[in-house]
Amino acid sequence: MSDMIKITYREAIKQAIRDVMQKDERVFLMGEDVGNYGGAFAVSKGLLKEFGADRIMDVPLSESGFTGAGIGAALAGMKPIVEVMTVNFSLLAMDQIVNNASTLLHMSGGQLNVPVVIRMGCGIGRQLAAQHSHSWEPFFAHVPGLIVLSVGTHEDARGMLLSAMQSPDPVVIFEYTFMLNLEKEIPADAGAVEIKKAKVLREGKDISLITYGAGVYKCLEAAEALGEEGIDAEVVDLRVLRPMDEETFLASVKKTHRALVVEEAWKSVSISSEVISRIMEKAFFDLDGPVERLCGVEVPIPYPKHLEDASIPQVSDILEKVKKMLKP
Amino acid sequence: MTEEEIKKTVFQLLQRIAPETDPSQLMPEENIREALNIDSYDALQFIVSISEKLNVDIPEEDYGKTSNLKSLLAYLSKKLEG
Amino acid sequence: MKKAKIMEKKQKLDAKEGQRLLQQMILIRRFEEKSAEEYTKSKIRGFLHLYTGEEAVAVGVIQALTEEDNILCTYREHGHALARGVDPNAIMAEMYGKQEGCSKGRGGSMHLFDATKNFFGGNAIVSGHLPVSVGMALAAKKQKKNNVTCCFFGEGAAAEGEFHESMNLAALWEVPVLFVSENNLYAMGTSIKLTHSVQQLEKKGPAYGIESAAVDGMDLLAVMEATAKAVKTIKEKGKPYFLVCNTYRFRAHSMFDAELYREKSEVEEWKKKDPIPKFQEFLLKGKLITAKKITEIEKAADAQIQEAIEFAENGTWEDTENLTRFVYSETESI
Amino acid sequence: MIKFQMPSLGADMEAGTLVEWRKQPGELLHRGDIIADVETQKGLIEIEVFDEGTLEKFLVKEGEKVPVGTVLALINDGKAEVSESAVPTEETPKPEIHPIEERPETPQEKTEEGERIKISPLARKIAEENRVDISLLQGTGPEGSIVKKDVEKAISEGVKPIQEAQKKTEETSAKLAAPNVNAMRMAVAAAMSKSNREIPHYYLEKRMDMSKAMDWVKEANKERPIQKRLLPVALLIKAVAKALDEVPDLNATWENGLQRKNEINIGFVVSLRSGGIVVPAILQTDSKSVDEIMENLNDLIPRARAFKLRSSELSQSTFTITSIGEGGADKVFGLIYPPQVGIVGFGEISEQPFADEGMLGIRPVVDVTLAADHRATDGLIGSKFLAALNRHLQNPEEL
Repeated sequence: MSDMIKITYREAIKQAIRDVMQKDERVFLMGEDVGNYGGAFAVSKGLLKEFGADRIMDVPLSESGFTGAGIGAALAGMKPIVEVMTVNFSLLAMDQIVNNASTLLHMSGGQLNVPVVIRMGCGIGRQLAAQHSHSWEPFFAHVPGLIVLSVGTHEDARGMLLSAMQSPDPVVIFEYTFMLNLEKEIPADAGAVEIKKAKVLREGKDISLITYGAGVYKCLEAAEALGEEGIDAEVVDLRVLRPMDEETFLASVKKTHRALVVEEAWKSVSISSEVISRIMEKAFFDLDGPVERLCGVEVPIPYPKHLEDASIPQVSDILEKVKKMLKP
Repeated sequence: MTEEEIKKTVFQLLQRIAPETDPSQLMPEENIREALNIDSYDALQFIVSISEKLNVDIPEEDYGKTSNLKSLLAYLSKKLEG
Repeated sequence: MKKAKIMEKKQKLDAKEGQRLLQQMILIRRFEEKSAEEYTKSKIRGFLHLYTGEEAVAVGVIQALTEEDNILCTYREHGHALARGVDPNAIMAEMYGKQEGCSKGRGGSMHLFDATKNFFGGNAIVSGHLPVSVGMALAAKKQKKNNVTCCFFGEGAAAEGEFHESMNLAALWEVPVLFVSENNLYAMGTSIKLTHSVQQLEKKGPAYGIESAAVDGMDLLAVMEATAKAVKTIKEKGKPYFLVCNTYRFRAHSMFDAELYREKSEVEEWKKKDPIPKFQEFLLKGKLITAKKITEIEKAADAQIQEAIEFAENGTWEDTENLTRFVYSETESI
Repeated sequence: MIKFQMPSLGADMEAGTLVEWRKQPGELLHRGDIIADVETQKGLIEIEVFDEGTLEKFLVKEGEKVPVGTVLALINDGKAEVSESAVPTEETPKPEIHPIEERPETPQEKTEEGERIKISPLARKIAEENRVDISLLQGTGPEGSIVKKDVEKAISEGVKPIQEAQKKTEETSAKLAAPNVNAMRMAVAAAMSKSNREIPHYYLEKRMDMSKAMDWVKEANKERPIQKRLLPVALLIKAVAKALDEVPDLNATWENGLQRKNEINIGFVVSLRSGGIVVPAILQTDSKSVDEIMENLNDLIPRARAFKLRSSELSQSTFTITSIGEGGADKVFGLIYPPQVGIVGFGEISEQPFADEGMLGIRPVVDVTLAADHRATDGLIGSKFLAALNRHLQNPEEL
C-alpha cells in the first residue's frame, strides 16, 4: 500500500487543475472570480500568481457569453476549463451547453469536436435557500453528447479532471461545495482516474446502496452502522451520470437481490428514476423485493437548518429504510 | 426466398416443435413425422407455423406433399414462386 | 457616404476579379431560386431561409477574408457557404437530407458545416453563435495567430442578451472578431421599428468601445471597401470591429410566410437596388465584362446547379443503424 | 404539357384555397412569374411558376380549396409527354418498425379467493424450478409477499422429490428445461400400479366408420383460416362427451359407491417428448363446440409440453380419452385413472375394408376401446356407450 496523505476535497481539485495546466499549454481556466478573488470557494487561490492572468481569466457576469466563448475556444483548438461558479447559474448558459457544446459534433456530421470541460459547484447544506441550493444532475444527465461526472470522493476530486481534459467531447463536472473543507486520505501518488465506470466502494451481500455525489459518504457511513447490526450493505458510487454505466449496479443487484437508490435531487424524473428503470428492465427476475429510493423532497430548498436537513436524505433515513426493507 | 433460406426456416420451425431432435440430419426422402416422432397435433402446429412464417396457404389436400424434406422444399419453393 | 471618393477606388478592380465576384452573386441568386422550386416539390423539407437580395453582403465581406479566417453564420447561410467555396453539390445534398451532404445530411439547410473551409455553420439559435465567435477569436489571440473570426447575424440578434455580453467580452478581451450585422429590416415578421430603440445599429458599437461602421449592403463595392477597412483595423489594432450592412431580402422570411408584415411596394422599391444588375452595369461600363460573358456566367451557374440537383437526387439515405453516430466522438482523446 | 400542381410550402401545409388566377389561359409564362394567389392558414401567398410555356387551361376554379399536389392548370411547354411540375411524393425512407418481442406471458396464479399471489420475481423463479406450489405458501416479505427464504424453507421441509440422489442425465432430452424427467416417470408408474391393483377392469371394443366425420372435418377446414383448422380428435372428444351425456354412469367416480358427476370434464392424455404423460382436462366438454375444444387443445397441449400447466388443470377430469395416433399400434386399451370409472382409447384412423348395407368398400375407420370399472358399471352400459358414440360419429354435423 503506497503511503497515504490527508487532503481536503478543495486541495484535491486545485492539484488537479494545476496538474493539467502544467502539462498542457492549451489549457486555461475561465470563470467568475477565479483569478484575483482566488475562486468563489478558494479552489483556485494562488493559481493566478502561478499561471498569470492570461491562463487564469476572471470573466464578467455573462454566463452565456463566457460559456459560449469557452466552447468557441475549444472549437478553435484550445482546452478551456470553464468554471460556472455554481450550478444554480448554469441555467443562463444552458442554451450554449445544450444547443452548441453537445450538438455541434452531430449537426456537423462528425466534423467538429468541442473538448471543453465545464466545472460547477453544487450541493445543499449551508442554508443558501432555494436559488443557491439546486441539484440539477438529472437535467444535464438527460442530454446526449455530454459526459456528466459527479465528484463524490476525494480520489475523484483529485483524478477526474485529468481524464476529462483528454476527452474530445464536452464534460460537465459536478463538485459538491459543502465537502470542500472535508479532509480524507488518498494515495500520495493519486493521479488520473477513469471516467467511464461506476465503482463498488464497499462490498456487501444483503442490499445494494446505489448513489452519487453527496450521497456517497452518507451511504458509506450508513453501511458501517448497518454492519454492526448484521446487515451487509454494498455501496455503489455511480460517478458517471452520462453515459450511465449500468453493468456495475446491475451486477450488484443480481448479487444482493435488493436495492436502495439515494440522491439529493428532487425525486420526480431524477437519476434514481433512471437507475430503477434499468434494474426493472434488466434485473427483474433477480429482485426479492421492490427497489426503493431516498431522494430530495420536492420543495424549493428552505432556508432554516431543520427544514433544509429534512428536505434531503440523511444517514439516519438510510438506516431506517434499509432495516424496513430487510426486516418488514 | 432461396431454397437454402426455406430449408433454414423449415429446420428452425421443426426444432421448435421437436426441440431435442436435430432436423438437419433428416434424409431427403425420410418421413419427417416418423423420424422426429411428431404426432398429428404437432404436425398441424408445424404446418400453421410454416404458413405464417412464409405466408403461403397449405390446403389439407397438399399434406401428402409435405411428408418428406425433398417434396416439402420443392412444394414450398413452387408455392413461393407462384 | 462620399460617393465620389468610393468611385475612383473602384478602378483597381480587374476584369477577372470582377467576373469572379459577379459569378458568385449569380450562382447564389439562382441556387436560392432552385432551392425554392425543390422545396415546393417536397424534395427539401423543414425550414428554408433564402438569401435572395442580400448577395452583395456575403460576397463582399467573405472575399476580404483569408482561408485561415473563421466564419460563423445564421440559418440564412447558403449564400455565405457558396461565397466561401463550400461545394454546391454537398449543400444541395445536405438539404435533401442525403449522407453525401456537407454535414452528412444531419443538419439540413440551417446547419451547413465545412471544417476544411473553417465554415462553422449555420446556427439556428438567434445570437447563439456570437459568444462562440468571441471564444474562437480569443483562442486565435492566445495561439498568437493573426486570423480573423467573422460572425454574421441579423439585426434581430442585436436585441438578444448574448449580443451585449459578446460585444463587451470582445472589447474587454480585445479579440480579433468581426461582427457583421446584416440589417434586412425585419426579424422574421417584426420590423426594426418595433425591435430597436436605436435603429442605426452601428451606434451601439462605441458604447462597448468597439469601432463600428454602416454601409449600403446592396452595393458590392461599398461592402468590399468597408470590409477591407474593418479587417485592416482588426489586424493592426487587435481589436474587434462591428460592421452593419443595410440590406433587404426580396423573398419571404421562409417558405411558408404570407409576408403580412410588409407592403409589396416596399419590396418593389428595394428590388430596384438589386445588387446584381447594379454590379453588372458597373462592370459593363468599365469594359470589365461583355454581355456575352454575362450570359455564359448565367448558363454556367444553371449547369452547376443542375449538377448539384442530380448529385442530391443520386445521394443515399444514411442507414438507420448509424443513428447514434456523432453523439460522442469516435476518437479516444485529443 | 406540364401539370402545374398546388405546391407544398411547409410540412404542415395540407391544402390551399385558390383565391385568384394572376395569369390567363394563352399567356406566356416565365420562370419566377406569379401565377396565382393561394390562401393558407398563414395568410395569402403568391405562387410562383418555375417552368416556361403558355398557360393552356385552368383545372381548378377560383375559390376552390384543394389538397397539396392537386393539378391546378396545364402549361403547354411544346413537349408531347406530360410531366409534373411539383411532385410532392414522400421521398423520405420509412423507418422499419422493429418488432417488439412479446413479453413471455407469466401465468397469473390465483388463490381460491381469486386475488393475485404476491411473490417476488426471484422467489417465483426458484419455486418454478423446484415445482413448489406457491399457492400453499405463507409470505413473510413486504406486504405479506412470498420471498426467497419462504420458498427455500418450503423446499427443505416440504415433500422431497422422490429421487434425491439423482444423476443428471446428459442425453439431449435433458436439454429441455423440464424438471427432472425421472420423477415424472415414477409418478406415472405409481398411478398405473394403483389403478391396476384396485380397479377390476372390463374391456369392450368397436370398429367405427369415420368417413362422414372425416368429410365433415375436411369441409369445415375449408371455411377456416389455417390457425383455426380442426383435427379429427376434436370431433372424437365432442362425440365422447355427447355419449357420456346419454350414459351418465360412466361420467362418475368410484369412492365407496358410484358418485355421478354433473360436469363432463374430459381428460385428454398428452404424451411428452421427453417421455411421460400428463392429462389436462377440457372443462364442460359437452357444452363446448368442436371449435372451442380445438382452441382448448391449442392452449393445453403446448403448455403441457412446456411444463407450464397448473396443478388445478390436471385434477378435474371426470373421464379420460387416450389416442394412439398414427404409425403405430392399431388400437389402445387404456388403464383407468382413479377415481374415474372409465377410459376410451382411439386407435389409428386408417383405410380398411368395411361392409355397410351389404356393400363392401374401403372406408377410413377407427378401432375404439372402452376400459371400465366393473365395480361401477357392467358390460351392457359400456356397450350402450360405444353404440351412442358410434351414432354421434355418423352425424358429425350435429356435434
